[in-house]
Amino acid sequence: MKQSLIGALCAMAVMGGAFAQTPKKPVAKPTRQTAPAVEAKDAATIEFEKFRAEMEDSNPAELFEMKGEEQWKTKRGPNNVALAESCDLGQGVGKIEGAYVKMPRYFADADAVMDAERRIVWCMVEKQGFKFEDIAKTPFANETFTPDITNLVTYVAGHSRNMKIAVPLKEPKVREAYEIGKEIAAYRAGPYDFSCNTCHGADGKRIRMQQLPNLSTAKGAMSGVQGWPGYRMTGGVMLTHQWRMGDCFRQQRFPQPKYASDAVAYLLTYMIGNANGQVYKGPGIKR
Amino acid sequence: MTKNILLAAMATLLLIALPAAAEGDYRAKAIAVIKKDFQPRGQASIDRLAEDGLQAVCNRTGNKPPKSLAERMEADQLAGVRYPADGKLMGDWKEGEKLAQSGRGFTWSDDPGLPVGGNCYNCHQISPKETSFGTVGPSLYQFGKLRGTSAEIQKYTYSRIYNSKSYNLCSEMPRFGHIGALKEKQIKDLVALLLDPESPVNK
Amino acid sequence: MNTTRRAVLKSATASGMLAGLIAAGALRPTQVLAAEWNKAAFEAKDTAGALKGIGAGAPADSKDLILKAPDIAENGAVVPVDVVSNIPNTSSITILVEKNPSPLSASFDFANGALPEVSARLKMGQTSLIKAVAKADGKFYTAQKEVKVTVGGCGG
Amino acid sequence: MADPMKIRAQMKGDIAEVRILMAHAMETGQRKDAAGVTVPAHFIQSMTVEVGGKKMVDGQIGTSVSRNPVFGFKMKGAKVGDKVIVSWVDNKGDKRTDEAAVA
Repeated sequence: MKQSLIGALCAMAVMGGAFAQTPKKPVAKPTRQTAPAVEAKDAATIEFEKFRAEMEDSNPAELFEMKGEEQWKTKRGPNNVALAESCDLGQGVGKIEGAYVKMPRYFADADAVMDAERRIVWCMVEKQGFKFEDIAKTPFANETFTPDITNLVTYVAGHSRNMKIAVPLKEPKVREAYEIGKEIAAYRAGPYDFSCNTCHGADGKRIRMQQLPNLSTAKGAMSGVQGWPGYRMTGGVMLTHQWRMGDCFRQQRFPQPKYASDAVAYLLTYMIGNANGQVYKGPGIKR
Repeated sequence: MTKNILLAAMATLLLIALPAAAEGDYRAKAIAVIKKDFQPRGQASIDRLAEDGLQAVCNRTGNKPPKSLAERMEADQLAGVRYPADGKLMGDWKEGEKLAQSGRGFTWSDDPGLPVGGNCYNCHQISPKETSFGTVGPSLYQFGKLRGTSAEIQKYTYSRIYNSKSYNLCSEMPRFGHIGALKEKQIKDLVALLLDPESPVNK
Repeated sequence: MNTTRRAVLKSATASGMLAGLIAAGALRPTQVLAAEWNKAAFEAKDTAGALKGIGAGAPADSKDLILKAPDIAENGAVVPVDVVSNIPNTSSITILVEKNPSPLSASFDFANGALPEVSARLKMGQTSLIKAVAKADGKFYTAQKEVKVTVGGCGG
Repeated sequence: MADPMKIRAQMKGDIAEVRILMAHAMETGQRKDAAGVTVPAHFIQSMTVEVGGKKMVDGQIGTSVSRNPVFGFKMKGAKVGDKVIVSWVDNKGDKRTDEAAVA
């Protein structure tokens, strides 16, 4: 599939904190190394920040929001029903204000904890009559194609701009999803012994120049939530949080998580839940 | 192979030794969900989801295994390091630098036929000429200048790249030699990058 | 939104837009047609050729032409650029990326109250000078800035 | 058919700030797709911005403009309610015209 291309530039992997430990066996002297003069560190990031406001102010993500709005309101699918008149994102049928920041949540009709994308897919299948397999075949955008679900998620997310994240963690089923998600984030396996936490479990780390948010803190978790769905400058494609989770697993050298599955929903519950109380700014723009 | 048996035995021991209740059953549920909800793609086969003995110990202890167990298992990891038959541990630092730059390898989108990179700059500062470096691991700038190039240091450096878990059981660094990601010559070149007085790392 | 108008515009996009709008009296013909795309200038492989293509042989450096772009681009695929001309009677602004395979990126003519300034986003294949060229009273002026394009990480 | 643009036009003092988002691939003709096949050039070549019935900007564009182009302009002499009409034409002859009102 093509979305793998998007990450192709991405020089990822980890040679880890091994050397940080005092070596026990041979007598290497772990004298503190002096870094070369410049922390060229984040010169790029700092410079980019200056242009951040302008970039966010005119974000091509809005084009996908527009398309999503049309698709949300149009009667579609074998059942010829509009999502606007059939889909309940937890705030009542067709209501999208603030829905995105209050997911994942538990939906009794599906008996599942669902993130926004999973829920909209569920509506497309259950209400509009689309086939899940068809949606799951090409769930993410590439340079020549943007799936409807991506537009729809972007549209819905746009209606939670400047609202606080409020995942209902007190709800027992959501709480359980959170706890399982936390364990998924800590699970080390694969050829490189990586877990999500290998990169995202401590403050102040980066891969190359890329900052790695610490997902166990509210601020860190929020930076993993902020800007998704996001317009990716590389390739100029609109990508969702579901995609982001999958790409993390790719870089973790894991097999692929199934689209709109429990595993992804639980991981998102952990991550977004940790960001509760933080303000979501809407669809973003990503490097 | 003795090593594997030993590992398995230790992991089992650990299961008995650690209070099961402390984990809740979320970990078990998480593993079940992972097994159910992942699919193979490209070279990333489903068997990658299974923990080996070391991973299981680290996962179960939050990467803080009891000291005695960690030491025994580290010794076992170290015993598995295969050193070059010719006894030479330092190769060509220039080749090492190229290898350190490459982040390729083992993802479902990587061509399994292509050589795997060292991934070093992703996490470490190394040569001062490369300013785009990660900080998951410590800076390795002046690694050799600070330590010299004695036989002992060369052996340490080689084994640490080969299997970092020989020194720190739950290190975040992959076991590059142990899993066969990096071959003997490549590890030698990386040792040279870190230790050779001519390498920019030590200038 | 005027739905009739919108419908007209929508159908117009499919084909015969110009004729349709002119016939509808929406636009005066003289205003519709953009000058023909300057193929020679846009396909020039170097800055000199591109400048020649727009008739700007050797533009003079000007402090009154302000080019804003990042020192380091976070992503070469989308480099934000702002150009503002404080040169009186500026009638056009052109932007070039020196090291791109075809340096000429965009050129704008301003009239009827449009201020001589533009913001745009450019692709840059590598670290390069970005040049802005302004035309005022038939003369050409230029300003430039280097933008570094770096290798990236994993991206958010 | 080309997807709609998003146009925003807002008075800031006596100046109308116009922001335009265009949905377009802006293919350079040099990129190769996943299969290694060169993707043919496909890019917007010209655009115009008309405010209150007057053409204010007449632009020509090349392949170095980013995918899904974004442009910003400032206009004097516009007022709230004025129509902003933006049109583009690409190298394959595809066209698009959209409008918005100055707010």
